[in-house]
Amino acid sequence: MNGASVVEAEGLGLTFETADGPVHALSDVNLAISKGEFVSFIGPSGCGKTTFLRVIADLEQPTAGTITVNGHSPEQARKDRSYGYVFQAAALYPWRTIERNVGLPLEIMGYSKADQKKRIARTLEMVNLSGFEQKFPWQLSGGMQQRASIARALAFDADLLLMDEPFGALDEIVRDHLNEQLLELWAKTNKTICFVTHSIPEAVYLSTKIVVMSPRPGRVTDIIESTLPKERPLDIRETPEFLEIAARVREGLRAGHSYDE
Amino acid sequence: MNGASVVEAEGLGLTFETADGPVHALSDVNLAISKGEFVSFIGPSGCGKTTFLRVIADLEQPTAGTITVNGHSPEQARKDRSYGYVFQAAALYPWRTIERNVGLPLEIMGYSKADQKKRIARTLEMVNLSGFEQKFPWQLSGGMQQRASIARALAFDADLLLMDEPFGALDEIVRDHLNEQLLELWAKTNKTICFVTHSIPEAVYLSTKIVVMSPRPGRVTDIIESTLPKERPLDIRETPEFLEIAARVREGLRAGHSYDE
Amino acid sequence: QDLYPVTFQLKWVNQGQFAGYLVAKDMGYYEDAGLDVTINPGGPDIAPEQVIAGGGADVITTWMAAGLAARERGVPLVNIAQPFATTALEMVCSEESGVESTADFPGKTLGVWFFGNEYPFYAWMAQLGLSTDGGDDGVEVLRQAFSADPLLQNQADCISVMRYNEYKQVLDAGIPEDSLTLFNFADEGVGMLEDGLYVMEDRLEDPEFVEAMAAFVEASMAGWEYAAANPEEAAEIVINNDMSGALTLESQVYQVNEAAALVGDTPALDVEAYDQTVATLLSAVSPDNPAITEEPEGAYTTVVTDAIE
Amino acid sequence: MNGWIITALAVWLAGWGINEFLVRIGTRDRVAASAINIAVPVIFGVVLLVVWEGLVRGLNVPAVLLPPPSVIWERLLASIPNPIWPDFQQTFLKSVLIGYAIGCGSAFIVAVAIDRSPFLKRGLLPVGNFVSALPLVGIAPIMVMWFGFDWQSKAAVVVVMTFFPMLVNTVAGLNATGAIEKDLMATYAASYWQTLAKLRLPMAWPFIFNALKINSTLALIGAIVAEFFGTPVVGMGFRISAAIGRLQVDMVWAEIAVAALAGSLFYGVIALIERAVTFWHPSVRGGRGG
Amino acid sequence: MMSSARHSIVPVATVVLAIIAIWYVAAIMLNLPWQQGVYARGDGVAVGPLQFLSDIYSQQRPVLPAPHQVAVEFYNSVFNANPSTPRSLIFHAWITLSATGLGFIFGTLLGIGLAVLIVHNRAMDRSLMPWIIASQTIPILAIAPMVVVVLNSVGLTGLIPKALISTYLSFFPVVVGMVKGFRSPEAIHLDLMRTYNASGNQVFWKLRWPAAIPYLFTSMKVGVAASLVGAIVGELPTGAAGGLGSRLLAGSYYGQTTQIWAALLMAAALSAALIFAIGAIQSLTSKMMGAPA
Ligand SMILES: Nc1ncnc2c1ncn2[C@@H]1O[C@H](COP(=O)(O)OP(=O)(O)OP(=O)(O)O)[C@@H](O)[C@H]1O
Ligand SMILES: Nc1ncnc2c1ncn2[C@@H]1O[C@H](COP(=O)(O)OP(=O)(O)OP(=O)(O)O)[C@@H](O)[C@H]1O
Ligand SMILES: Cc1ncc(C[n+]2csc(CCO)c2C)c(N)n1
Ligand SMILES: [Mg+2]
Ligand SMILES: [Mg+2]
Repeated sequence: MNGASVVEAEGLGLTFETADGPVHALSDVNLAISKGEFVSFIGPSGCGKTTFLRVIADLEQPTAGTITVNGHSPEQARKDRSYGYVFQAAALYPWRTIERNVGLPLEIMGYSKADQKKRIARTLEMVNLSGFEQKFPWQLSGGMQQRASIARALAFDADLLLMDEPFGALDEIVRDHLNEQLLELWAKTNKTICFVTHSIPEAVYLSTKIVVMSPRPGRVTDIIESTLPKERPLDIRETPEFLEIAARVREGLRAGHSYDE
Repeated sequence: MNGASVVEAEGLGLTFETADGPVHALSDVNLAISKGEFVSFIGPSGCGKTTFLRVIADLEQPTAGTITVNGHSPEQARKDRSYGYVFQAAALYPWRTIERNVGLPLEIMGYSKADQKKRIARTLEMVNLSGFEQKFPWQLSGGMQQRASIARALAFDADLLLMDEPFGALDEIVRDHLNEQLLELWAKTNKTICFVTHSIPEAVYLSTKIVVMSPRPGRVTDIIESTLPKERPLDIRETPEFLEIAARVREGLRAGHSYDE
Repeated sequence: QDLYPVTFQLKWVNQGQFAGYLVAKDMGYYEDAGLDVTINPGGPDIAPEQVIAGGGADVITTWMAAGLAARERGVPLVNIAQPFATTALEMVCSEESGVESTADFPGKTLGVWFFGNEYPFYAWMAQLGLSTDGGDDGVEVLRQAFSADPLLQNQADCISVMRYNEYKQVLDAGIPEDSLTLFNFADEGVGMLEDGLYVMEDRLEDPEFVEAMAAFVEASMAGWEYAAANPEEAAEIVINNDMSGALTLESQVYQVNEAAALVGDTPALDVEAYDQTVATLLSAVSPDNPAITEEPEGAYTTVVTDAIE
Repeated sequence: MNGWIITALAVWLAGWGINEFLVRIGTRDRVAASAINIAVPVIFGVVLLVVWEGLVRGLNVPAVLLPPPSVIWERLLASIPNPIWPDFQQTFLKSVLIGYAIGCGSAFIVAVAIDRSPFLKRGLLPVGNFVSALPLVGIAPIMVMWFGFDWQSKAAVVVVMTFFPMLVNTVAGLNATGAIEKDLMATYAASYWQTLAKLRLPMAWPFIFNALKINSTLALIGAIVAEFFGTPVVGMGFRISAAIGRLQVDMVWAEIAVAALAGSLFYGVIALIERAVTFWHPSVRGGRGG
Repeated sequence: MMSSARHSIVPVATVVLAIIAIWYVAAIMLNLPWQQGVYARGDGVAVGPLQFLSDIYSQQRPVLPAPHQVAVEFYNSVFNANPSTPRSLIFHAWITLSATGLGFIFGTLLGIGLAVLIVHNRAMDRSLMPWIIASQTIPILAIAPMVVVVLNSVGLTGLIPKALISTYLSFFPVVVGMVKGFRSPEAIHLDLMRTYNASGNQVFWKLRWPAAIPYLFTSMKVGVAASLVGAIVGELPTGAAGGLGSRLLAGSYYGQTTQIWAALLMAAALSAALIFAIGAIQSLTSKMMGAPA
C-alpha cells in the first residue's frame, strides 16, 4: 500500500438486500486514489457511483473486499472527520442562515466561536458568497445554494472532498462558471477530490483521472488518466485532445450501457 | 400570414403580475414556425422558454402582441386538440398503469375502446415500451417514465408536438438514445416539433431551427437555421460543422447571460 | 383547639336539597361542634358510593336503595342517620299523554333517572306487573337526563321529578298544575328512603369517629332547623355556594322550603321505613335490576344517633 | 414484598426483553417479518394487562374503583348476549354507522359542490373550523331536544362531529392536484367532470381517507357520550353510565373494551380500504419502487 | 397570511349571515309546537303575525333560541356580570382555560416525549403505536366522571383531574404529528450529520427538532381544541365547581337553552382564540426560522 494513497479499494463489492432480491450495486472494484488527484466518476444511472462515494464516506458498508481511507477504515476516517461531502442536492437546512449552515459542521466539531466566525468568512469568500451570510437558503438561487453547500464541506478543511453530482441541477452556463472555480480551488489547496458526474465534458474538463463505470453489477470498466495540462481555460473543450479523451469516455460508457435501462 | 405556418407570434409579450411587482417573462417575441420544422428553444433559466410553449398551448394568456396556432387562436387550437404537450416531469398518474396513462387522452377525447387499444399498442411500440403495459409508473425508471409520457402525447396523433425539456432528468447515454429515436419519429411522421432544452449539443443535434433566448425580459436574441443534413448519426456531433453551430449558440447564450445569476 | 376534619360528599350539585348542610357550614355550626367540614358537591354521574369506597369522603348522602345496593356490591356502607324522613320522588304525566291512573301506563313512555335512582321505579313496575321493554302491554323507559325537558317537549308521557325541583320547573314553564297527573312513589307503596347519611362500616369501630359523626349529624339538623325557619337566608347561602351561577333565588327559596319539609323531627332512622324499603326492593328483584338480592345485615346503626341527646 | 407485584414486574421486564430481541431480528422472510410486526404489539398489550392485573391485586385496589382484567373478561363473556350485543347494535350499528355515513357522505357532496366557488370555500372553511370547535357535550343535549331520545339524535351528533373534518380534508384533497397534472388535462381540453373524475378525485383519496380514519374514532366517542344526555335504556353509553351508578364497574370496563375493540376494528377496516384504494401512494407502497 | 385574512372577510361574513338567516327560520320551526301549546292554553284570541314573531323569538325555554337571544345572554353574562362571580361567563371561561392550559401543556410534553421514544427505539415504535391509536377509541369522555372519582381517591383534586382528561385527549395528535415531524428530515440531511460524526443528541437538537417544528404547531392546534373539550367534559361531573362545563350542565339541568348556547359560543370562541394564539406563535417562530414571509 502506497503511503500517499488516499483511497484504496480492493475487490470491493456491495450488494443491497431488497424485497425483490439482491441488487449488486458494486462488484470487484479496484481503485487507488493518490493525494492531490481530481478523480471523476462517470457512468449511467444506477451504476453505483453514489454508492461508491458513500462507501468511502462510511455511509454504506461494503459486503465484499476491502477499502481504506487515509490508510484507515472508512469508519475511522469518518470519525476523524477527514472528508467533506457535497451531496447532489444542496441539502441546506432551511431554518438556518447561510452563515449558520456553513457553520454547522464547525458547531458539531466543537470549534470555538471565534474560529467558527473566521472560517465561515473565509469559505464564503472562497465560493463568492460574501455578503449573503444572513440570507436564508430559499432567498438564494440554485447555483448559490450549491456553492453554499460546497462552502459547508470546505469549512473544516478536510483534505478529501467527496462531491456527488454537485452541479447536476444547474444550467450549463452557471455550471461552466462553477467548474472553473472548482478547478481554481483545487489547484490552490491541493485537496484530493472525488467527483461524480453524468456529463462527459464536465468529467474531462475537471479531472486528472476519469473512472468509467457500468451497471449491473456496478463495475469499473475503464480508468482514463487525463493528458490535459493542469491549467485549463474553458475553451480547452474545443481542442482535439479534449475531444479525443471525451470520445474515449463516451466509448467506454456506451460499451457498458444496456439500452433496456 | 403563410398558410403552412403552424405557429406565428408577432410582438408577443407576457408580464406576470406578482406581489413583488411585474415579471416580464416574454417581450416582443416574433417567430414563425412552419409545418414540419423541428425548433429548439435554448436559453438560461428563467428566460421564458416554458412560458412561450405554454402560450402556444393556451396555458398562459399573452399580455401583448398576437399569436396564432394553425391559423387560429391558441384557445381554438387547444379545443381542437391540435397539439400534444410533453412536460419536463413525466406527470404520469401513479394510480394508472402505463397502458391506461397512455390511454388517458384517448378516453377523454372519446375514442372507441378498440381504437384506444390499437393506438396504445402502436405508440408504446414506438417508444420501445411494449411489454410494460401493466406496470405502474413508479415501477419504471425515469427514462422509461419519460418515454411513456411521450407516448401519451403521441397517442392521439396531433400534428404539433410541444416538448418542454423532456430529457432534462436523464443521463447522457439514455438521452442520446432518445434523441435518436425522436429524430427518427419526426422524420417518419412529419410532425412539427417545438423542443425546449438546456443542452447546446442536444439543440444542435435535433433541430432545423434553434431559437436562442435571453432573460430579463425574455427576448429572442438569435434564430439559427441549421445547415446539418436531415440524416444525423450520433457522431455528427464531432464534425466541425456541428461544432461551429454549437459555438454560435454558445456565443448567443453567453451574450444574454448575466453572471450574477 | 384542633378541629376534627370531615369530608362530606353530596349526591348532587349544591342546591336547596342540601340547604341544611350548607347552612350549618356557613353559620359555623360544624366549627362550633369541633368539626372542620368540607362539603364536596356531586353531579350527574358522580357516584358518592364510589367516592367513599376510594377514600375520597368520610361521609356521604345517598338514597337508601343505592346505599344498600352498594353494600351488596362489597362497599360496606352503613346508614348512620336519616335526615329526610319522607320522600319527594314523584312521577308526573302531561295532559296530552292521557295518563290518569297507573292503568293507563301500558304503551306509554316514561322518563326515569338512572345512576342509582332507578330502583323505586323498577320496584313500582314490578308491583304493577308491567314489563319495561316497551311494547303495548309494557312501558317504554327513557333515560331521563337532567331536566324536565322530555315532558315539555312531549318526548315522554311521564317523567320523574323531585317535588322540590323539577316539578317546580314544569310549573314554571307555564303548564297549569291542574292539567298534570301526579304519582307519589310513597303513596304507590314503593316509597324508598331518600337522602340519608352513610359511612364505611370499619370506621365505626373508632369511637372518636362516632363522636365526630354524632356532632356532625347534630349540627346538620341544627342547620336544617335554621333553614326551615329562614328559607330566604338559607336560599341565599345556597346560591353563594353555587359555582355555576345558574340558580335563581326564587327557585331556591321554594326548594329550601320543600326540602326542609322532608326533614323529620329526629335524625334517627325509622326502622319501619327501613324495613319497608328493603321489602320493596326485594319484591322487585330481576336480572335487569338487581338492587339487592337478599336481606342486608348491619346496613344501619343507631350508635351515632344514640350518641345525640 | 408482594407476589402479585413481583410477578407483574417480572412479566414486564420479560416482555420488554423479548420485544427488544424481536425487533432486532433482521429477517428477509416476509411471513416471519409480518409475524414479528404483529407479535411485538400483542406482547406489549399482554404485558400491559398482566401488569394491570398484578398491580390491582397486589395493591388491593377496591373493585368498585378498578377491577382486574380477569374479572372484566369474565363479565364480558357472560354479558355478550344480554346487554352487550343489544347495546352494540344500538350504538354502533345504528348511531355510529348511520351518522358516519350521512356525515361523511354529505360533507363530501358539499365539498364537491363548493369546489367550484373559491368564494364559498374561503367563507365556509373558517366558519366550519369554528363550528367544529363547539364541544360535543354542548351539542348533544341540543340534538336530543331536536331529534328525540332514540338513536336518531346520537346519529345527528355523529353527523355534526364528522362533517367538518371530512369537508376540510376533501376540499384540501381536491386542491392537492399539482399544476402540471391540471395543465395536462387542459391540453386535452378535458371537461370539469372529466378532470374531477380522472385526476382530482384520485389525488384527493389520501386526504379523504385521512378524514375517514379520524372520523371513525370520533364517531364512536360522539355516539357514546351523546347517550349521556337521554336515551332509551339500551346503548353502550347508557350502560356505562347506569353501571357506574350501580357500582358494576366490571360492566363499565367490559363496555369500554367492546368500544375500544369496535373502534380499533373500524379504524383498521378503513385503513385496509385505504391501502387498496391508494395503493399507488408513496406512503402505502413504501419508498422507492422496483 | 394577512392578505389572505383580508380576502376572507367578505366570504366569511356572507356565510355567517346566511347561517344566521337559516337559524332564524329554524328557530320558528323548532319553537312552533311549544308556542302553539301556549296559544292553545291561552284565551284563544288570534294573534297577528308580528305578535307571533315576537312571541316565538322571546320564549323563556326555546328549543332553539334565536341568535339575538343568544347574543343578549352572551353580552349580559360577559359584560354585565362581575367577572369574579359565577354569573359571569368570563369567570367560567377562566376556570376552564386554566384546566385546558395545564392539560395542554402536559399533553404536548407527553406527546413529544412519546414521539422521541418512538423515533429512537424500534421496540417502542412497533409496540406503542397500535396501542396509542387504540387508546383513542376508549370513550374517555364517557368515563370521565369515574376518572375524576378515581383520581380524587388518590388525592388528586381540583384542577388536576380535569387537566389529566385534557392531557389524554391532546397528547394523541401531538404524538402522531411529532413522530412524523421527527422523521421528516430527508435521508440526505441525516447522512450529512453522519459525515460530521455528529452525536445522537446533536442530530436531535440540530436536525430533528427544528425539522419537526412545523409539525409541532400543526398538531398543537388540533391538540388545544381537544384539550378544551377534555376540560369541559371533566367539569361536567364536578358540576358545582364552575367552568364552562358546569355552565353547560346547569343550563341543561334547569332547561336554560339560551344559557347553553351562550356557553357554547364562549367555548368555541375560546377554542378559536387558542388556535389563533398558537398560529401567531407559529408564524413568529417560522419567521425567526427563516421561512418565506
Ligand atoms: N439503499 C438502497 N437499497 C437498495 N438498492 C439501492 C440502495 N441504494 C442504491 N441502490 C441500488 O444500487 C444501484 C446503484 O445505485 P447508485 O445510487 O450508486 O447509482 P448511481 O450511479 O449514483 O446512479 P445515479 O446516476 O442515478 O445517481 C442502483 O441500482 C440502485 O437502485
Ligand atoms: N406563474 C408565474 N407567476 C410569476 N412569475 C412567473 C410565473 N411563471 C413563470 N414566471 C417567471 O417568468 C420567467 C420565465 O419563466 P419560464 O418558466 O418561462 O422560464 P424558463 O426559460 O422555462 O426557465 P427554466 O429553464 O428554468 O425552465 C421567470 O422569471 C419566472 O420566474
Ligand atoms: C343524571 C341525573 N340523575 C339523577 C337525577 C335526579 N336527581 C334529582 S335530585 C337528586 C339528588 C338525590 O338526592 C337526583 C339524583 C338527575 N336530575 N339527573
Ligand atoms: Mg447517484
Ligand atoms: Mg422551463
